[in-house]
Amino acid sequence: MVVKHDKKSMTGNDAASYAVLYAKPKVISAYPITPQTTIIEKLSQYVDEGKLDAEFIIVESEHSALAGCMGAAWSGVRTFTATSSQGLLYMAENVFWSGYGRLPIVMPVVNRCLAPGWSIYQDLQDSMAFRDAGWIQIYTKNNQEVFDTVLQAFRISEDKSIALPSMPCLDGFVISHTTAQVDLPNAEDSFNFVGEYSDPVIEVDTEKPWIFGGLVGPEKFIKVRTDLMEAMERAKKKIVDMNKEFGEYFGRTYGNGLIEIYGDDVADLTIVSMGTIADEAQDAVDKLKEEGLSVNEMRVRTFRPFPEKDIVEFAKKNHKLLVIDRSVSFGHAGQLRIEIEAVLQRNKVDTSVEGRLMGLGGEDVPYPKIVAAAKEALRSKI
Amino acid sequence: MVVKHDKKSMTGNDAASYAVLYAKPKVISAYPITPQTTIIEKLSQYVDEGKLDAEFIIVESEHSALAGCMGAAWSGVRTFTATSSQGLLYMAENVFWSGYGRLPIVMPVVNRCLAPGWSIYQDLQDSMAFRDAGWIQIYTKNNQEVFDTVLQAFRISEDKSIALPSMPCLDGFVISHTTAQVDLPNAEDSFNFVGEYSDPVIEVDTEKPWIFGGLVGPEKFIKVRTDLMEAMERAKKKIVDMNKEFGEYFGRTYGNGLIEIYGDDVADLTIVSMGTIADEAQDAVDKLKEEGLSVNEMRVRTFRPFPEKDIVEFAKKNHKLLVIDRSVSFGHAGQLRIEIEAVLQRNKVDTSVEGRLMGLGGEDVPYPKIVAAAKEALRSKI
Amino acid sequence: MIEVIQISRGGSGGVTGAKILAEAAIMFEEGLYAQAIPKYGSERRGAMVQAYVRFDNKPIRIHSPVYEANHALILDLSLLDRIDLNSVDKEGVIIINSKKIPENLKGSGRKVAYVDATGISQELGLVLSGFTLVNMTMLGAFVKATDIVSIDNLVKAIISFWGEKRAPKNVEAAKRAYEETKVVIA
Amino acid sequence: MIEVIQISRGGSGGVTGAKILAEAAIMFEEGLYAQAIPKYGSERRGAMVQAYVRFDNKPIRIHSPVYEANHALILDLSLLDRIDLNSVDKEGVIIINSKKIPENLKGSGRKVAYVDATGISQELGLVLSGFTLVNMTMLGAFVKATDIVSIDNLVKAIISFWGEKRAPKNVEAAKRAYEETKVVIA
Amino acid sequence: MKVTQKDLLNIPKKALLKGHFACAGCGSTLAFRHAIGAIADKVILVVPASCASVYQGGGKGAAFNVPTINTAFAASDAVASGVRRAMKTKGKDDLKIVIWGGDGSGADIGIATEIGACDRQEEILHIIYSNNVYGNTGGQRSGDTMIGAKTATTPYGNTTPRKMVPFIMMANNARYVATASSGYLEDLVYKVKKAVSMTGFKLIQIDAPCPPNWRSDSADTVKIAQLAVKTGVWPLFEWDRETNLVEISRPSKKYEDITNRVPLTEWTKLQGRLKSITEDQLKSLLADTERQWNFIRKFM
Amino acid sequence: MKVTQKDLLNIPKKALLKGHFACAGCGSTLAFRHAIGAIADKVILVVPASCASVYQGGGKGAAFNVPTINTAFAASDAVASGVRRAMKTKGKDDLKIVIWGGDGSGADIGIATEIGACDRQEEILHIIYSNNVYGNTGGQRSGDTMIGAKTATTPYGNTTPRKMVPFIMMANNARYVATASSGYLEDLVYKVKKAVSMTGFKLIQIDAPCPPNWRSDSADTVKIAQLAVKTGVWPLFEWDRETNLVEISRPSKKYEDITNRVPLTEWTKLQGRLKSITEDQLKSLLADTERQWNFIRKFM
Amino acid sequence: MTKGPSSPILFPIEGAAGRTGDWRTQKPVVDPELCIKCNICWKFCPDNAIYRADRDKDQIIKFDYEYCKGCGICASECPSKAITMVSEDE
Amino acid sequence: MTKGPSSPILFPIEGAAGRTGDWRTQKPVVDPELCIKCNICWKFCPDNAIYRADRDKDQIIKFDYEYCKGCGICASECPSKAITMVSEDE
Ligand SMILES: Cc1ncc(C[n+]2csc(CCOP(=O)(O)OP(=O)(O)O)c2C)c(N)n1
Ligand SMILES: Cc1ncc(C[n+]2csc(CCOP(=O)(O)OP(=O)(O)O)c2C)c(N)n1
Ligand code: SF4
Ligand code: SF4
Ligand code: SF4
Ligand code: SF4
Ligand code: SF4
Ligand code: SF4
Ligand SMILES: [Mg+2]
Ligand SMILES: [Mg+2]
Repeated sequence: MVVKHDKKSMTGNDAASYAVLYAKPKVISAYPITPQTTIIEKLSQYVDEGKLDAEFIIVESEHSALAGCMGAAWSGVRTFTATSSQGLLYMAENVFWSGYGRLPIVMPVVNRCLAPGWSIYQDLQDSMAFRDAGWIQIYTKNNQEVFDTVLQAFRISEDKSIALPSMPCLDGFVISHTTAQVDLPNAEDSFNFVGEYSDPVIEVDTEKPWIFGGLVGPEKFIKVRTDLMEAMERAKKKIVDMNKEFGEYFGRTYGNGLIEIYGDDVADLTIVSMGTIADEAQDAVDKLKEEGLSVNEMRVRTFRPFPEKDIVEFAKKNHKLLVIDRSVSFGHAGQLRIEIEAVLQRNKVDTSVEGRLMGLGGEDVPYPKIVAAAKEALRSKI
Repeated sequence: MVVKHDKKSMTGNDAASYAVLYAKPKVISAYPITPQTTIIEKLSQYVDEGKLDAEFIIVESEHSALAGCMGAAWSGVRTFTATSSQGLLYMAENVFWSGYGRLPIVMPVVNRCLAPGWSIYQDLQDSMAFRDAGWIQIYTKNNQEVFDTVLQAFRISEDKSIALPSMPCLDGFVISHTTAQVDLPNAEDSFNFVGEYSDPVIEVDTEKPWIFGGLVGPEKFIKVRTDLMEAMERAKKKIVDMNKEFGEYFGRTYGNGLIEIYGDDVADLTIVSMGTIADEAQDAVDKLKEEGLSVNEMRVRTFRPFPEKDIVEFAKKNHKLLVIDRSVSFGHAGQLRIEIEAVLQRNKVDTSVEGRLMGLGGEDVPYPKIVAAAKEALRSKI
Repeated sequence: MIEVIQISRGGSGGVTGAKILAEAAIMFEEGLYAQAIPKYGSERRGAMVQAYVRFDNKPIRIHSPVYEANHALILDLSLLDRIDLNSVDKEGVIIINSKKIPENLKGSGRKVAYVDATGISQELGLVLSGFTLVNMTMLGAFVKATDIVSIDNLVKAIISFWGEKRAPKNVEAAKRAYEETKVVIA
Repeated sequence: MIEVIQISRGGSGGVTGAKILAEAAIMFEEGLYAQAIPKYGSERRGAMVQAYVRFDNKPIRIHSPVYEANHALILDLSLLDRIDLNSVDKEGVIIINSKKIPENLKGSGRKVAYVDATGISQELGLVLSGFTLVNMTMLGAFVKATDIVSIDNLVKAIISFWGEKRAPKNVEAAKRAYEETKVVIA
Repeated sequence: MKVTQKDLLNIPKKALLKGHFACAGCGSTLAFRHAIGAIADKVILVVPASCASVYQGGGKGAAFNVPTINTAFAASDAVASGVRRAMKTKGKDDLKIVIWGGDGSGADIGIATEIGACDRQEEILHIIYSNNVYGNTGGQRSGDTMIGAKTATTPYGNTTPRKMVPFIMMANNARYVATASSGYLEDLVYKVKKAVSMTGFKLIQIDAPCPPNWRSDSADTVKIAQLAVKTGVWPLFEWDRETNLVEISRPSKKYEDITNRVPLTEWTKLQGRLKSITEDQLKSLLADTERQWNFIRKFM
Repeated sequence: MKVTQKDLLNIPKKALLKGHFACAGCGSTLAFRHAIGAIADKVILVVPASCASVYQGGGKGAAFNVPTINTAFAASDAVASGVRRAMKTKGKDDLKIVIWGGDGSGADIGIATEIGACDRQEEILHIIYSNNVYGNTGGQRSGDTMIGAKTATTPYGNTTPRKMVPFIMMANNARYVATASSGYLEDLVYKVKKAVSMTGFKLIQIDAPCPPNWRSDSADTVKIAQLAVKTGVWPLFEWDRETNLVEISRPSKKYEDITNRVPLTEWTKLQGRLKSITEDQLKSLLADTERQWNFIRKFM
Repeated sequence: MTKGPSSPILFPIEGAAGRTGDWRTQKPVVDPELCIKCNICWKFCPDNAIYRADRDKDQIIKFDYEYCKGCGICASECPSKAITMVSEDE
Repeated sequence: MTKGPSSPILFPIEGAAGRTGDWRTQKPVVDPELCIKCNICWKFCPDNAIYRADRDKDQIIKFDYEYCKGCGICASECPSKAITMVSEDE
């Protein structure tokens, strides 16, 4: 059954807000930062107007924003926040706490570069810095995917076999503030998909005089961390299933949920990237094909858990990867590139990899730049 | 000239404090957290007793601890702090700020795992989470190296061609609180090695009505980030030189400064790890050799900048690497393993890599466990 | 694909205008896709602000600002000399808030659409904290000059955005501009 | 390599004792390397606390606690039944703060060194907030029983640690224990 | 609503089970036993990093017999806010959300969060048990450390005045603010019960002697706490927003008059941290005490 | 030490150059021009994330003509402490280390750091220019937002009382605390000069109207600021630790007496954010104003 | 399959820290003659290690030596000096 | 080789935000007849865009139109209503 949609026009941030409105969280706790602000402004409006029956906590910092969600999550209710850049850094301790504490919080990160110098523009440096934190990270390519992913995120996170917080990522401004088409299902269908959060992962209660998050020795420590690793493994399957189920219900899928392939199955060069660069790269692929060049594309949608198998399988068939990173681990290289190289080595795939850093600090990456990079990579084919 | 040393007995934290005492920073700003506390307690004592002529700022949080150092660094004086675990997370925003802002701060991280649950024991999850932040990270293996590395760190960081903060890392408790031998040079020789910080990287002054860390557009942004990447490259050479120079002066070196090899140049299996595990692995290597097995060891001392060339060169000659990680990027794998696999792939080295997670949450890793892991790895040789 | 660059002043509603223009296409034109991109910076009230609108008959995967526009929509006459008209397609229209053909376009041979949007808006009382809001008015002119979206659909979009209560003045402004805009070769 | 496990109560100075023992070896014994590892947990004053000391004639690269000790140093008689003596080398010594051979060691055939450290310390006034500090005293016993470091070097270490002023009582305690300790096969 | 020793019996259930991890003579657990015991059936505890994260349990199980959420050091008031709001959506308005934390989180690292929750008038009770020090990390100076006190980071005695969180919360429009003491448990329980009966943000700060860090005899815990009141160095009072007035609590009443006070040295001499306080430090400590009384008097 | 309009001339150099990035009619830059101008030769500025991080410069260069260190949102008081201490080691004790920040850092995210610096008696002056809102991110509620004011996160009007940082700092033993206004520049400059002449931690909070977020006419900036004083909603006062007394500043003197005050609606009606304030909200706003006066009166 | 996450949850138990009576070096002993059953000692025990006196049943206080840490507060606070601390060794 | 880090440093300049006079839609004009040279307008200009009046030289105030943003405060605050805001278009 594919449900009815309304053709709507909205910014990426509005798309996130709609998904939240429809998912009906009980507690929202947030703090403003450009370019995330319009998400929470919209939500505070929904709450104040009575459209969304939720508690909205206007906190004094991001550390507290996420902490508020954590309190709500411990109490067994659906909860939401969103942030960006410095805000994400300021809540760092609680980001790790929610991940390692298995709290099913949904928190979009509107990607923005990190200071200093001050800049409000997009790159992926902020969310990438939290790739160790036990969060599911899904990088979206456009407004539609933002809506869809936020909706999916609640279900993925709240699944008891997963119980991990989710971080849907959207490029600042180019998604968050850009108006584009979103095919919007109605509130009821959307909520039906997400479902009530009725069997919470965890729930503090006077009837249960238990201690949550107390002292642990090494043995128990390893046990809970191993369980977290396994949950990440399970999350891969869950994301794939969710993508499929979402497709059946709403008529849209994003590759297999983990990666998305564009163009031919095999090509001389494969462009690999995430977020809006990956979307725009599709125009680059078309352009290159028009010029008779053999180029396809792989978009990494889910960075955590990292889709090793899927990436390796596709890479194996292809000849060379041009990995475009929009963030960098200073003192080494782009994070996406590093991890792709790692899984290729691990799986004895000798497809060569070329790395490019593009779009740092809000640098625009129009498709002609991608086309040029691809041509260079084709020339320097090793 | 190798200077005279006193044979001393002290904990790893005391070794750090001594190095600071001798390097004579002007401003120390710190906040306590187990197992870092004894470093700053010692220093506050030195200051209060007049042994160290410095300002000691007892702040109200780690965010402020590092911020205090940042203010001092902008003012062009030598500065120091130390932290661990949750404290490092709580100062996250300023960790990135000092890295990207090129502030030559020295901050040992006494490695401890991250909550929840609460645990004060060692693993590398804390400092590893900051590998993107533009800091030099050197992982030490014992008390002696802590002293030596902290001393070196001031010079590396304050070098104008580098201008990056440094994070000497030491395993909580097993180094920080364990008493062991440290050959201690005298205060004067030590200070001579470090030298006066007389030509500061940056210095705010009423004579210079300039704005530091203000707004930047994408173009300038990329320029300063590119410069940061280049500084990281330069830092590799600097660390190698520093190691050599240190050797000439003090009579001790640690491999080439970036990596340290133990045992034969070529073996059937190479154990790769960091910190104390790498130290204890040397006993494992001896043990295995006694049993007639061909095993050597590579200790990664400098994780940022990542010594790609050095690792690749050594790996190329060998057959299989057993990489032991004491921290993990949840949803993928151990961080050291990932990056080693990446550089091997990048350099078309097909030495195989097996990854092991050990010692999370304070789990003890005695050498027999390493021996057993090595034997398994030898059996499963691919 | 048709690409539009819009120039306005901070506080004059330019960003909203671009948004509504895209909405008119997306929500009411059959088979048309669109996108509105505001350029964010540290611009304050009164300072020049750019926004971009794209139209296409297939989904748009470009996320970059518009570098070479088909048309230019200029909400304030005094901003005309602040943009490089070479980046605007020679065949496209320059739609401008002006009582007459601007001096420095005269003889340029370019297609110019002009309308006294300030006059219309002021007459209708579209003024906020001293600023005349010409954004909706100029959309009327844009529609007249380009024909990408119909005036009916623009009106629908305006109503959908502003709600029944606040829409009338804005609709009126767009409609009047639609009628009064003159398109000429300068 | 010689490995020692020390059992004491939180607040009784056990950690300091282990540290000084290692210092005596490191700083004053020619060619001896040593290490003292306190086991940290949530132990509070009065609770059982373990510490480990290692000695070797080459640099020590082991960082783990001691699992199988050569000798056991027990600062409080009541803690004797809290440790598994099987993890202590049969050839090693059990050094214990006791006036006599503890009952449950009798007939064990093990080498036991005992001394009334509490008595000695109390006589010397080594008491802090109700706790009798037997740590230095028991080091004297340890030295006597094992001969790994000499009593002279232990004394040097105690002086170096406590400083001229505070050392005398502690030195005295160690020396007296050194003399009074009886080493027997139980 | 007066609380007598007898009332300390009538608790719904034990909040603190025997065999916990606190040091012998811990003033903090003593206060906990009664303060939380009094409301043990309806409480959800939120505990930031502190000694309480340790003495609550671990190893075999929990010594706290009430539901407890552990949080990061600076997060407790916001986590508590989240719990409160979530419970509201579940219709569980009768629960008491109580923070049990040290002076480190309460006065230093967590104070922004705390002021934030107070500013939002979140219905929570924040109890600070103050041992004047970062106890759990081995006794470093906190914002609430007394002048002259030796700590691990002020080996020659702390020099800065106490950060008076109760005053800050009065200035910040809390619903109710009180100080209390491990030496006066009836008074403490009275205040806790009163606080949880009110809506909005409440703060209670308890003097909780700490033998290892104060270097005091564990047997003296109660004596030291009582002396703090009798010497005037720890004034016991309540402030209520409705009246904007301070009321001096009964145990402190007599000592409002400076001439009735026990000499401060009676209190300092029992504590290793303060025993060798210098003349100058003592003067400053007395001045800081007077500052506190003066502030209080402004509201009388 | 009275400051007259003439004294506003005698500044060492211009602190704010023409052609800066602030909105037309910005009350914050108006205050900056004079407050920092008065001490421009000896000042090192520390600026947390805020409108001031934007209007200071960018693009072609700096509009601030004094050395300026930008910091993360919650870091300025600690960075300033680091600068102060470093300068001390360099023997540069005569420098004035001044934080110029908004109410977001000053009242919310940065308040722990601020209280910490105050607690340590760091010799810095923290100036909060309050536009009652997170201006730089587009106008969301801050802890200092007036009751009834519509902001991006309180579309139907804010409900919580103001977080009065000056009161908090009085309670926290600051050296000197004052409020000031963009409408009374001589008074402002007097207070800034006085503050920097004192050792220890000083706080000045300035009412700084903000046309875009208050939805007011840019021409009304000064009028609105003056009306805030005349209606009593923004009391101008100084508090000095030495005396522990509040002095009402001259522009506010007359309005201490409630009967002399201009009706609050004269002030609200000029601001879109407050124009349609409800009766109830107005009552609460008046009550909160009285609460502030009552607090102040306690120290008179 | 649904499966809750493995998280560090602790359940209430007496003796979470083990037999804390073991920490004791001195133990409190009450003199039945002196005890006036005021229960002040009970009130001030941080370890919950005293069983209350009951005047009605003429029953004095009792110590739970399994958990009493021997802090000595009870002895210190007893108004009739009915409690003395004696060394564990004796 | 020593080389300082490339960092985002800005140097003071008039017109950092460009010719902010461009932002103006209305401009202030002073009536020399009415100006009493009190310099109140000068004091209240947030943009530093007024040259002071000088009584001694009998010189009234002057606007720096290159940077005046046209906020209208000067007109609003002038005690003798000597300043009027006129549309830029005129
Ligand atoms: C962000 C952070 N910094 C530091 C610590 C280390 N830490 C844990 S508890 C504590 C001291 C707590 O002091 P207080 O709040 O007074 O409670 P107490 O231990 O005295 O009971 C510290 C510094 C931490 N857990 N998190
Ligand atoms: C940690 C963090 N959270 C959020 C932000 C985003 N931010 C930048 S300025 C600002 C508001 C500042 O408000 P205020 O301090 O009142 O200054 P104003 O902008 O009003 O001048 C916010 C929320 C940030 N930079 N850092
Ligand atoms: S250190 Fe102090 S507060 Fe902490 S448990 Fe021990 S006595 Fe109690
Ligand atoms: S938003 Fe307000 S405070 Fe910020 S620059 Fe504009 S007028 Fe000034
Ligand atoms: S305090 Fe003393 S008299 Fe009172 S019940 Fe206890 S033992 Fe008996
Ligand atoms: S000695 Fe302490 S723990 Fe034991 S019963 Fe008395 S008060 Fe309780
Ligand atoms: S209009 Fe405003 S900016 Fe222009 S001169 Fe007058 S006060 Fe200054
Ligand atoms: S305020 Fe008016 S009268 Fe005074 S100087 Fe300015 S223009 Fe002249
Ligand atoms: Mg404490
Ligand atoms: Mg503000």
